[in-house]
Amino acid sequence: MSAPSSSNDTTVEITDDVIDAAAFVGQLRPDSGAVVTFSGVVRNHNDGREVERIHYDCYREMAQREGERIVNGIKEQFDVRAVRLVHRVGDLNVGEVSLLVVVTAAHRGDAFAAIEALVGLVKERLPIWKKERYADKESKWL
Amino acid sequence: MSAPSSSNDTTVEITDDVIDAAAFVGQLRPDSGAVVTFSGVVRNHNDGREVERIHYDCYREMAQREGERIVNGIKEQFDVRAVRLVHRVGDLNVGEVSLLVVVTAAHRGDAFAAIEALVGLVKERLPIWKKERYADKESKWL
Amino acid sequence: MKVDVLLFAQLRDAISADHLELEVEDGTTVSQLAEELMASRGDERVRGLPLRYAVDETFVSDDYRLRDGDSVALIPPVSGG
Amino acid sequence: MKVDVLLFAQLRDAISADHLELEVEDGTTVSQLAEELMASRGDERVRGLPLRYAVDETFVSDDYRLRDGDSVALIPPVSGG
Repeated sequence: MSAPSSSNDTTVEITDDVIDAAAFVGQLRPDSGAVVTFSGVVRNHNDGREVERIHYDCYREMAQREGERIVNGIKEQFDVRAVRLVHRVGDLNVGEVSLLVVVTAAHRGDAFAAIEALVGLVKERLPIWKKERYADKESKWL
Repeated sequence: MSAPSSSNDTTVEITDDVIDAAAFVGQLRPDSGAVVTFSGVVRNHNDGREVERIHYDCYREMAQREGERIVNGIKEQFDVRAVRLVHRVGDLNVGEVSLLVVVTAAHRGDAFAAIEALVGLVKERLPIWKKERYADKESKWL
Repeated sequence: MKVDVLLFAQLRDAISADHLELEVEDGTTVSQLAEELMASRGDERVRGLPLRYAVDETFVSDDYRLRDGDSVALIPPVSGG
Repeated sequence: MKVDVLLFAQLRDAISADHLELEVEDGTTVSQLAEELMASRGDERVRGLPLRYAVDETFVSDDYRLRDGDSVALIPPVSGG
């Protein structure tokens, strides 16, 4: 995976490669009792149509910077330790992970609140666009 | 790992072995866009004391049955697909995972709501007890 | 009548047993059983400990009346997770 | 003055370019630029598409006034995650 940026236990990565969840979650420190992850997975159907694969377009430099603004904001707003985000772009197959975020905290309430806010901001602000390709060979930007 | 019980995409497991998160989360189906996990990790400190390791006692048969009642209740109450729970018992070192739960759903709001409720019920109802052993060799049931 | 009492965590430590076979009078509730046991066998580590009760691996209320052959677990505050 | 316009997703498809160098009048806002571009180069796939704008990889408001050399991205509704 390419170009991780790290400071103060926050990382953001935009990658063309398969996300290795075990490696991503594995490097956490034992000062946090609660580890919460969210994975976005490419679904095999949407709006009643059968999805074959998807393509993510991305404004890469901005996604990296906006991602850093988001995770740093979460780290400031909530009592959490690590806040990490990786988004895959390019072509993905059904069942593959497009987004993985991890939040660790001493207490689970903080971790849950922070990760919900984080995923909400990612979906609202990260300059990434999804095109679904359907079994009938049509495709559509969402 | 021993004695998983499965029905309708819910599983409960009480185990003496290290929890293999990748294997546990890996076997999910591509009909769910949102996968949320919660891990409870043994912290290296609690209440200002340095923790060396912990021991979990368990009423094993009841933990299995109560766990099944909990996950089945979550599955009924929320619009989710898979609800899975594994709790490790016995002796654990700092940094090891004691509890791992996974909830999958079509939509992330359902997954987040369900997993918070699930972890709350586990901590309220599962007949499992933690004894902390501290660096000064004292130990205490929590 | 006879019941089997299951003990865990600090109760097991205090009573030095993981289960006991006890003779109880007809009509005894689980909380009465626990009170008597705490009075006769408990120590300062467990007196006043709030307990819940399970019969046949299922939580029951404090006033559940024991039946001959019941297996009753005394459940100290749980701390899994 | 000259600005660089970055296009993504359905805008890139509709305009058949991933970026354009455009000559704009002093004082032009990002939303005016987008309106003119949609009128001249857009098609039915993108007309009426709600847009946000970024300059130097940072969101700006609709009434941000472009400066010479700005690199402005037109941001259709995002759908990452």
